[in-house]
Amino acid sequence: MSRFEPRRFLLGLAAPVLALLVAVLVTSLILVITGDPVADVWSQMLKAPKPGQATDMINNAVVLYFSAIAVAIGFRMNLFNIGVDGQYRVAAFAAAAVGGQALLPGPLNIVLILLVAMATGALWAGIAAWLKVTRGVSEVISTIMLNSIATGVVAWLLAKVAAEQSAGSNDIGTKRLPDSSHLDGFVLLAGTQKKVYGLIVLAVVVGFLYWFVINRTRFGYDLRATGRSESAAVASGVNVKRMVLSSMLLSGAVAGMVGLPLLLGENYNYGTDFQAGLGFSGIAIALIGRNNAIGIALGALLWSYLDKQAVTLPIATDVDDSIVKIIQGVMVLAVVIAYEVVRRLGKRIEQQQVTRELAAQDRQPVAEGASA
Amino acid sequence: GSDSDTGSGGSGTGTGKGGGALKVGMAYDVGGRGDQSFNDSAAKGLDKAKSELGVSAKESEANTGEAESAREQRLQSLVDSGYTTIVAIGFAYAKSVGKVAKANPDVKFAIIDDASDDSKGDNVEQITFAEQEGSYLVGAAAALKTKTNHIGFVGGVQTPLIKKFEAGYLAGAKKVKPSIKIDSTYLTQLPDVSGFADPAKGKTAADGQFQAGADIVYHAAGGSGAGVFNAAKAAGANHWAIGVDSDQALTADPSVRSLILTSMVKNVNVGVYDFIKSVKDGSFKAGKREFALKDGGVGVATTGGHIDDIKTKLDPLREQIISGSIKVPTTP
Amino acid sequence: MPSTGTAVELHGITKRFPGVVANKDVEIVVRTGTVHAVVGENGAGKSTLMKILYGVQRPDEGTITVNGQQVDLRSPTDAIKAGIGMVFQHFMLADNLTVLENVVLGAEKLHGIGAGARKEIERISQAYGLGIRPGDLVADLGVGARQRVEILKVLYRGAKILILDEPTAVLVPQEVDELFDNLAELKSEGLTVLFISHKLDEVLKVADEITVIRRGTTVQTVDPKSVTARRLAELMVGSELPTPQTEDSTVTDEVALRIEGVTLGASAGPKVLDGIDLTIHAGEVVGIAGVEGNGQAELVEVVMGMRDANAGTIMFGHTDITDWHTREIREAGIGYIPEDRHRHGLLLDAPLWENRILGHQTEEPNVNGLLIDAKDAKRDTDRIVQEYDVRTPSIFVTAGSLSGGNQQKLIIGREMSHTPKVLVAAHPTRGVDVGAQSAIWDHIRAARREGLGVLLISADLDELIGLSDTIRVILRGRLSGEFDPDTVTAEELGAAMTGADTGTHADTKEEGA
Amino acid sequence: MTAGLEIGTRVVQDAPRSRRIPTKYLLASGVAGLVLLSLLRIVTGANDIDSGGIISAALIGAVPIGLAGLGGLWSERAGVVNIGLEGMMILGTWGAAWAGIKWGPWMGLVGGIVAGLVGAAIHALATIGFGVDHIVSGVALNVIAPGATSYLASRTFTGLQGGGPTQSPPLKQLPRFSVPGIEDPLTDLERKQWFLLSDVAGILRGLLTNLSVVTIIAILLVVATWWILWRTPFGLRLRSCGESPVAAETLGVNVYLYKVYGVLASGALAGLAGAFLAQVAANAYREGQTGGRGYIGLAAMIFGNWRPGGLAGGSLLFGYTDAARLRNAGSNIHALILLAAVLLVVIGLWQLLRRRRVVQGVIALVVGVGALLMYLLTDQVSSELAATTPYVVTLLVMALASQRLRMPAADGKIYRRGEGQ
Ligand SMILES: Nc1ncnc2c1ncn2[C@@H]1O[C@H](COP(=O)(O)OP(=O)(O)OP(=O)(O)O)[C@@H](O)[C@H]1O
Ligand SMILES: Nc1ncnc2c1ncn2[C@@H]1O[C@H](COP(=O)(O)OP(=O)(O)OP(=O)(O)O)[C@@H](O)[C@H]1O
Ligand SMILES: [Mg+2]
Ligand SMILES: [Mg+2]
Repeated sequence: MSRFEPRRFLLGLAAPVLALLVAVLVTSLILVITGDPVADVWSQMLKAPKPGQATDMINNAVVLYFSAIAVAIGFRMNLFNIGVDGQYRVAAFAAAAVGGQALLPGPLNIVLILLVAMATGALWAGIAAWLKVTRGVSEVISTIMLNSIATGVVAWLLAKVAAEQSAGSNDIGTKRLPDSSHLDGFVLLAGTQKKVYGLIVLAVVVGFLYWFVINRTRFGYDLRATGRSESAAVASGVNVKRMVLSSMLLSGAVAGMVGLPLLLGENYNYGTDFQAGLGFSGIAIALIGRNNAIGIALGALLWSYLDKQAVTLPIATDVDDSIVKIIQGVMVLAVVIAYEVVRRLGKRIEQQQVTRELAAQDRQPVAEGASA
Repeated sequence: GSDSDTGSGGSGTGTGKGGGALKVGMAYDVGGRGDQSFNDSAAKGLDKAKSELGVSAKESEANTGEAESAREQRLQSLVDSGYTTIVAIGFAYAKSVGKVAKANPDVKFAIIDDASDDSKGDNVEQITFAEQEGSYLVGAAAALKTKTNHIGFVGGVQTPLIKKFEAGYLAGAKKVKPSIKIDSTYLTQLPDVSGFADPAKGKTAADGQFQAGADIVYHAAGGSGAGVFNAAKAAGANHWAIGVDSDQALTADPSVRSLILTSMVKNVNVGVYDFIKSVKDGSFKAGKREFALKDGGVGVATTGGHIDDIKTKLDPLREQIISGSIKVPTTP
Repeated sequence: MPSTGTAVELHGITKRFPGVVANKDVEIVVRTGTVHAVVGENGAGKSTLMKILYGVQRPDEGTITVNGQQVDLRSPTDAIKAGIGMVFQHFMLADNLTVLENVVLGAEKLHGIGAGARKEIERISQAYGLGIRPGDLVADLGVGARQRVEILKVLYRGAKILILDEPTAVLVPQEVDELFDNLAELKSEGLTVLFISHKLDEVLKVADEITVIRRGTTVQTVDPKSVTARRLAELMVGSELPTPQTEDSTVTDEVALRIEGVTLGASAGPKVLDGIDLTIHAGEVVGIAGVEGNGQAELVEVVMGMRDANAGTIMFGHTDITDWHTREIREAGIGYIPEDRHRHGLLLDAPLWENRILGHQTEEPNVNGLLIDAKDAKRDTDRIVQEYDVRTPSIFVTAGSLSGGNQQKLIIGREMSHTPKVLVAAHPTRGVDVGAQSAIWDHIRAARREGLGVLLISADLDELIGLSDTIRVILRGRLSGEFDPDTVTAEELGAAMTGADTGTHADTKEEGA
Repeated sequence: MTAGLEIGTRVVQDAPRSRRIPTKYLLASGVAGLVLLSLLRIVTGANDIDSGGIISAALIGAVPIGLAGLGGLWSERAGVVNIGLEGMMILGTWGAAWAGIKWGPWMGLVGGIVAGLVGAAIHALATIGFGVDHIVSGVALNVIAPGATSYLASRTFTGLQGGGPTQSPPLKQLPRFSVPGIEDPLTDLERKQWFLLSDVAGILRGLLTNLSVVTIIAILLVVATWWILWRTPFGLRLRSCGESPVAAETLGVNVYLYKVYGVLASGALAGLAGAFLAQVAANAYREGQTGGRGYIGLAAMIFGNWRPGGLAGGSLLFGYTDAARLRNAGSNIHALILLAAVLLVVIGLWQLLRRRRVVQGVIALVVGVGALLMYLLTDQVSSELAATTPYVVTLLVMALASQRLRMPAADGKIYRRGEGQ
């Protein structure tokens, strides 16, 4: 986009670093006030994860990455898709239900699963989009409602299509995917047998496509233009209603992928134990990553790292793991504040620079001409 | 995986710490110690083991919406910290126990509420409870005690496990009074587990049942049960609630204890204690173990003496269940 | 200088913004009970000075004396206490509040917010003939009425010194006259009025004294009786000023754009546009005059496909484009210079080269198939910056960091680069300084010679007369007959714009139904 | 990222601005609704649909939502969008429980309010102080608050009798009131199941008996909010900051200050909502007990067109539908489907015949007939689907009403002093 400028780059880097420091500071303060062992907590939090744990972190980050990208697509044009959570649950359920039927052989079934998940996620998001463009319902409200509705609908359908409950189990779920539809992934880190999800590849592809579509295509230009100024976008010929629809559908389609790494690489069915709540972390990570494909990847890793370190925290230090939630929350807030401060600073610097350079230009050509 | 050199069988000892006390790692379900329900019951078993067997323990609890890998890591971390007798509370741990047990063959595991292949292993005791049997008896008790021929059930979250409670309750009540009217309400649907922690919803649901004519309401709603008790209190004289998991006439808020007709006791504490004891004395046996009516794993509390008068009618049912002549269904 | 009899004295006022000195050693003395005008080019620093006097901004240096008392104005509250009131260049009204609420806001202590306040507002309205009803929602008022509400706001607070920043920019001549009558009334009551205008003949007519500001500093204070408009302009600019002049007609027979029976608005109630018929030939500039809010903005939006008309057709050459979408319309060759460049013309946070793409996202050189062709777009932005004299250090700075005039030149360059057949230009030189203004006119004339048809909307009657081949007047959504710019006078146009020529009044909204 | 896209939410410009609905229409529609409900009860036999019990439950359900929504109203009237209500409410539940245990139930209310205020202060600092996008700040708050609350709870309630890391010991009760002497006659009348009379009796009983003092406070707060915001200089100034902060600024209003007031009031009200949940509705703090009510409060506020009366109506609607499905889900919700079917058919016919809107009319008719079929062909609604009723109803009503809504003009816009002109 704009020319590389070291100062601006440093400014951009300053924000997340600053935010992290603030988060550490605030958390330490809370620990001190409540009398918990500060040093122990940080030494535990900063302990290098073992390869097995690191693999888990990567896996978790992959899932969060899809979620955050889904949110970010909306964010780029000022749409707040709070409904990724419902979208991915509905999508994962539908994909699991269809995939479990093994309608297609081998890898084709995986493709089918992927398509069903994307279509269902898009459909669920599409309801909110449709309500927005035709009825003017704020997507913030409608997606929140749709999350709750998704819960009921999936529970109802699950009760209808649930496969035989396996003996002695308290989970119910859809029929297990055939073995040929499993994507168990591959070992990435030495020192562990744990595999990273095969769909990490899809995450990379989606991340690249996200960057490419947003920054390099006409569609992406229209999307960003709408986000920057809806009125200017309309005047430039962007059909904002259509953009709302298509970006919401895209966001929903990506949201539909959130559950797939779990479905294909971990659970192999959609059951009552399927992980929920991934959509909300996605919002936070999109904010931390500033809607940037790489930023989101780093944000997802950081988030996942904190999540995982939290698990061992109470075992190692007797400090409640909710302290990590505080770290995460403060970090999000500090990050957005820091970005805002840096953005203003950058704007002021640019303005000064413009006037300074213009003044310099004015001085060179002697011709008085029109006033500047 | 763990590179501990724990001696097999006998008194499992912590890594590098030499002999001494057995080190028990507890992984609670969401809510953890202090939930006055399921987890607390498990904690009671642990506390007993601590005082009677002299074990030391480390406790840790699950969070809502956490990843499968988080549960695995929780168990593994306990193992890594030298806790080589692990109790996983709740069926959510099924898969993680299966995996972590495989990776740590020297560590002894117990899982509560799961007996599936997921958690099966040579070093895993799968502990389940016949909740439907206990529920059958409180259902029968409710049917015997009702004056309106109308009773209710409030489930926290609609899951197969809670449906087991409902199924037993319905069957027991119908057995005694085939014409009885029974209302069932679930507070939330998965993955929204707030139904176990929302007394306001519990009260609204139970209020509805009382006002529709029910005079006894059984809850299997964890923390939301407090709302059910409050509803019974608000409904006035001759309205009762039935507690769950522990003898709630002893543990609930004192102001509502007198309204608790009975409780369906699920002795998770017994399961936990027995498991720890078996590891301690070397009698650990892997495999399924169901705690049922016959071995006191589930039962009916009599605190308050409100059901003493129908004891003679409940006892035969109990016998029939134990003898197997009554088979209690597990789905409603 | 004796301080008795002076309402305001500004001495040595200097105000610096990052990189700009907006005011430098400003010296102004305003005598009590006079109308004092301040004139100057765009960006000369007039508004800044007035904001300083109203406590919105604080001077870096200098002193302010009000009624002989040196004051320190930290906020509008201080200024209001000192008896100063200001009507801003852009109205400061909350649309969704009533007139009463807008007036009493911040001055609740005076007469409360209930019946007392209502009575007082009615009293003031009566006394100065403002015709304001306190219960009306501001959103329902026309421009003129809004301005009178603004004045009422100031009077309500008992201000003795009134600042009016470009009060006439949005008014037609008749309304301007009414305003000046009001000002005379105020003056006779002993109030002091400080007012800013670009329209020098107005200034000469109404002011008792005129101060000229150039590049942030006071050049001279002159007596209107002893100065000509030409002289004033030269003081402002520091050099000769260009005027728009009609050239030989380039109008052809070829129809570029034909609008027939275009109507906008619900079936019941007054229509925003009512049966508009209009033809623009290749090489012709059709100017639309009208009081703001009479449908010109809507007409532009209908032509550009941003709104759907309820009835009527729009033909572009021989193609019916009535149902076309904005993008198709722009692709077909209709260029668009929006009225509000910040809202409709630019992405202020995006660099210039990305703004060059805006509105032409599907056209060469910006795209390559479905992809954005950043390289060519940048190269072409450089060309526009050169050819249209956009003053910028580079094409990578954000559009928001340029001055208004330069932003406008970029927009014009962008639209002209796609060789439109028709150009819809709404207020193409609003808020642009004289130099840029004449450059923009030259560009439009040049394109007109090449066969461009232009729909020109402007509030600046001189611009309309100077640039148009035909002038139409829009009043309450209807077009009047044609005027010949060679013969028509500003007064005649003004009469048509207000309906005075047919005996009706333009701004009926505030009179109520 | 300010306030989201406006697309579709703009009021059609030339549509006649709908002002206040005359009182007589309100009254008439109230009576019509009552008759309809009574008929419905008799036709379906679902006696619970307007019983005193369900009304009382609806009120209890509505109070936390309404208080949260009122919080949203204060904040958004001052121009700050507050999606962090949920977080503030969560903080309130803990604050109420902690202070309640330490100093008694009245101080519990104060504790809830103070805890909510702390959350609001963070939101105010971020949005007003630093100019962060309002929704973003709210989302961040909703991450912090549950974490902080959970942490604090584990530090404060563990080891107390009956408490634990995720729940507080039982809390002492606040007083309750009834209008004296009406309970028994109303109950009798209600039992008779007479047309209309019993319905009125049920509704009155639900509204007038056994009210928690906090419910009464909440109702008073609705009225007080209206009075303060629309009848006092303070309220005018606060609202002007949501409509046109720049104009307010030029008239000497300290916009930052009033925005801060609005957001703080918002936090106090959300905190009070949390206190109500913990102290009145539940009698204890429980982790996760807010269950998204803050978001629902926001929806109720939008539903109510940013006005206290409408907001109260929205909260009651939500409280009612939730109570209806929790209290004997099957028959209540089943009966309500018939109501929805009838209403939709009426709306459809009206759109078709009177307003000549074919598409809307046909859609309403089709959905209405579908609902009717659903009613006739089933005799229960599955509990899973019944659980979605409140959300579906909210969504439907929003879809029908959204275009009549008008939010404060500068709501969600970031304001910086001196940058307006
Ligand atoms: N808040 C600000 N920050 C930075 N620079 C500013 C600010 N306000 C004004 N300026 C600068 O001060 C100069 C004077 O602006 P001002 O608005 O006073 O001009 P003006 O004479 O009122 O122009 P116009 O005729 O367009 O209204 C401008 O060139 C602008 O660069
Ligand atoms: N409030 C402000 N804050 C920061 N910079 C400002 C402000 N107002 C004006 N400027 C800057 O002043 C410069 C020129 O402003 P100026 O007001 O002279 O433009 P203008 O020609 O009047 O344009 P417009 O009519 O569109 O406002 C620009 O660099 C602009 O960014
Ligand atoms: Mg300007
Ligand atoms: Mg100005």
